[in-house]
Amino acid sequence: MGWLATWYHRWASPPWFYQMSGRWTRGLMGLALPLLCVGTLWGLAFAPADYQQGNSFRIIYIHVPAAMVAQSGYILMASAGLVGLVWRLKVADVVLRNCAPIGAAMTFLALATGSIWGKPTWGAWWVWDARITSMLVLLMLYLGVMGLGSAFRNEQAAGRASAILALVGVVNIPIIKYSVEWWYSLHQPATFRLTEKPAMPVEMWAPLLVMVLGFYAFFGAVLLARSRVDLLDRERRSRWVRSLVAEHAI
Amino acid sequence: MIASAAVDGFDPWSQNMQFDSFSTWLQMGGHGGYVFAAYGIAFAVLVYQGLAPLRKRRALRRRLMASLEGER
Amino acid sequence: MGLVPLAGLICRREWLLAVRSPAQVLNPLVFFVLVIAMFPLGISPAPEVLARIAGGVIWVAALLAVLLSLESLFREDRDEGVLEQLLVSPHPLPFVVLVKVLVYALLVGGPLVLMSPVLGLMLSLPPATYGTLVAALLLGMPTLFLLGSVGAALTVGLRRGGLLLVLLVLPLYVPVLVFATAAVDAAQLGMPVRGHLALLGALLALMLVVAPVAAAGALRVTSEE
Amino acid sequence: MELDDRPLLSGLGFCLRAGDLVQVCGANGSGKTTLMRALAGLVPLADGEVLWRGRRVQRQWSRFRAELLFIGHRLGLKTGLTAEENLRLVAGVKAPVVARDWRQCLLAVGLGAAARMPVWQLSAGQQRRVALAQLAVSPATLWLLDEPFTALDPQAVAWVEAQLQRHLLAGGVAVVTSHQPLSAHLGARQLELNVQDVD
Repeated sequence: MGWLATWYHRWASPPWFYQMSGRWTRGLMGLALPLLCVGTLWGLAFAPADYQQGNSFRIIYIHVPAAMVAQSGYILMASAGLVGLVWRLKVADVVLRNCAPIGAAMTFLALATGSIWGKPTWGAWWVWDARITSMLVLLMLYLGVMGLGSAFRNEQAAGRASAILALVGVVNIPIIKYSVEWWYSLHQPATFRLTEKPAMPVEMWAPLLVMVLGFYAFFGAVLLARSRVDLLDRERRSRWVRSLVAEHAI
Repeated sequence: MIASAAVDGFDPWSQNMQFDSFSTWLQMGGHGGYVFAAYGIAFAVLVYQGLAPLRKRRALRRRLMASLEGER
Repeated sequence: MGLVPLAGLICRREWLLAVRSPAQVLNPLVFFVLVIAMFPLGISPAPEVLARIAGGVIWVAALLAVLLSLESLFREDRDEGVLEQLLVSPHPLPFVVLVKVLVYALLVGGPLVLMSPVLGLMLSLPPATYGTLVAALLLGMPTLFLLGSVGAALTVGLRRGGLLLVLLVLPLYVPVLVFATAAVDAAQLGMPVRGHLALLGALLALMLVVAPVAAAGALRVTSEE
Repeated sequence: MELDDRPLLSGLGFCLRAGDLVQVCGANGSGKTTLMRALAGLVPLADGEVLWRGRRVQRQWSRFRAELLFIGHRLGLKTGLTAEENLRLVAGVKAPVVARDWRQCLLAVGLGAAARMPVWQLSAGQQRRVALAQLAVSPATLWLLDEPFTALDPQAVAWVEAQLQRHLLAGGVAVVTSHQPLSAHLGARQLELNVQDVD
């Protein structure tokens, strides 16, 4: 188990993180782009339409992956915050701060595609469906973390404050989701719900799986790419960054 | 659940094309507008997020080079 | 010094300050009444319309009044250096924060809760539901202050932290708002409300533990500036 | 010690034994206040250690803080309360002292009548005297006083130095930042901070 511990500790050191994340970014992006292309084509052209909703069902191939990435993005952000708070790691702070913008973008994407999907299905652009409402609250939580992070002049304080907010947020996310689901079932007779679909045949969820993997790979690649640059910025006075700049290796 | 379903003869490469012509694909039975709007927004968001690191890197490189010149 | 005398000391201090400058306590109450008075003007004075939205209106107004008062929870202490003394004192900071927030909740929240039946009357809420309304407020209000104290602690050092505080805390208020308004609506329909109040109590119990620890951590972080 | 990823203080180390007094002086912006806040545990150190009685402070926060008295630029007084209430309810957190003693402290520091007025009505000098009045009864072993003499008249300065001497003779230690030199009989060691070359 020794190599796992050293591998983990290496990620905590900024120069090593910069180097490793470079390789991982290229790898993940190399994985993400083909997955997304194949998934999109498959979902748009080859997957069967839904017998009830018709072709508008194809929006699921973006809505569900975006929503999944948005939620797990917040959980990743909170765990990076926890690591940052407990071990005071600059790398964890940087990952946390760069997680929020992508997560917010994915949540916005889930909201936009959800409301577009609602129009042909229910005839209204905005529907207070349980899932879309909790997405809206999740977007607010993301904006809160981003707003708080940028409000501090001192980067370290910004990192730790955002970490605390992310942790409090992640504790509340299940409660918020439960209360919104409960609220939705209270006020809305159990009509067809956007999320609860009958078990999908293989032809339908296979492209969905491809798209979900594509979205996660894309999220990982962009997160690491952003964090690398932010880390360079945060460590611009250190020797290893100066030498990189001197060799024009950035 | 996924593993078992995949076994019973599902062959991803033998999926047939759902639409017989390009125009019917665009129409998508009247839902084309919504579907392509959604995919369009998704494309825009993904491209914007994908390029963000490159933009940040270029700005940082300019700043670091400038401070390097400043020191010399 | 033991924890109970310390708590007594903090209560005495907050009580004296509140008595000396009651504006800090009464502003939220005035705001609460004013916001509620807007709804009949904005929507319609018809009793059946008002009764339908009364629970939600009272709770949204109470929620906003609490948010308004949170700004000054730690602001004054920080500016005067008292917060620094708390950070340097040997006593557990989460306990000190908990006592301070609960006293603040009593001083600011208390009048709101006492006022709510009168406002229920104004919004033609059936008198049978006043009991549930007050019970929901008694259970929900401290949760609002506890959750809000984390937001207040995070934004205490910032120059224009007020608006950011609302953005941080409002999403966390969703469960309290949902369960509390549901309790009042259920009471109006004569349905049992014990389930809703139990959920509010569970939220309060959770926040009594989580919020002070998070707020104490936040105070230590923001004082590093 | 870093401030916003910029090294502020580096290569600094000193040791205090019972009865020692260190005066920290340096130009503005040399990090005097940040050093004091770091010693009090308010600001984290990038690397390096603060030891109290030979053990790291992170290991013994409550014991360390029980023996610490920290008075910074902001005095830690609730301006809405009177001087006596402040000592009893705010400073009293650290030194549970009978009310009668607080009045004695205020008299000793020359605030007899002003004791019953709310602090916001007092002048800056008087407010600092109220904050420093707790020196007379503070049980703390380590005193961290950041610019204690600002806005004080010579008589009050003499009183504070007397308290310092009493504290040192009793085996306490103190770190004081000030621009004006302390009187010689206190035997203060000088610690010069120079401004880091900010790139």
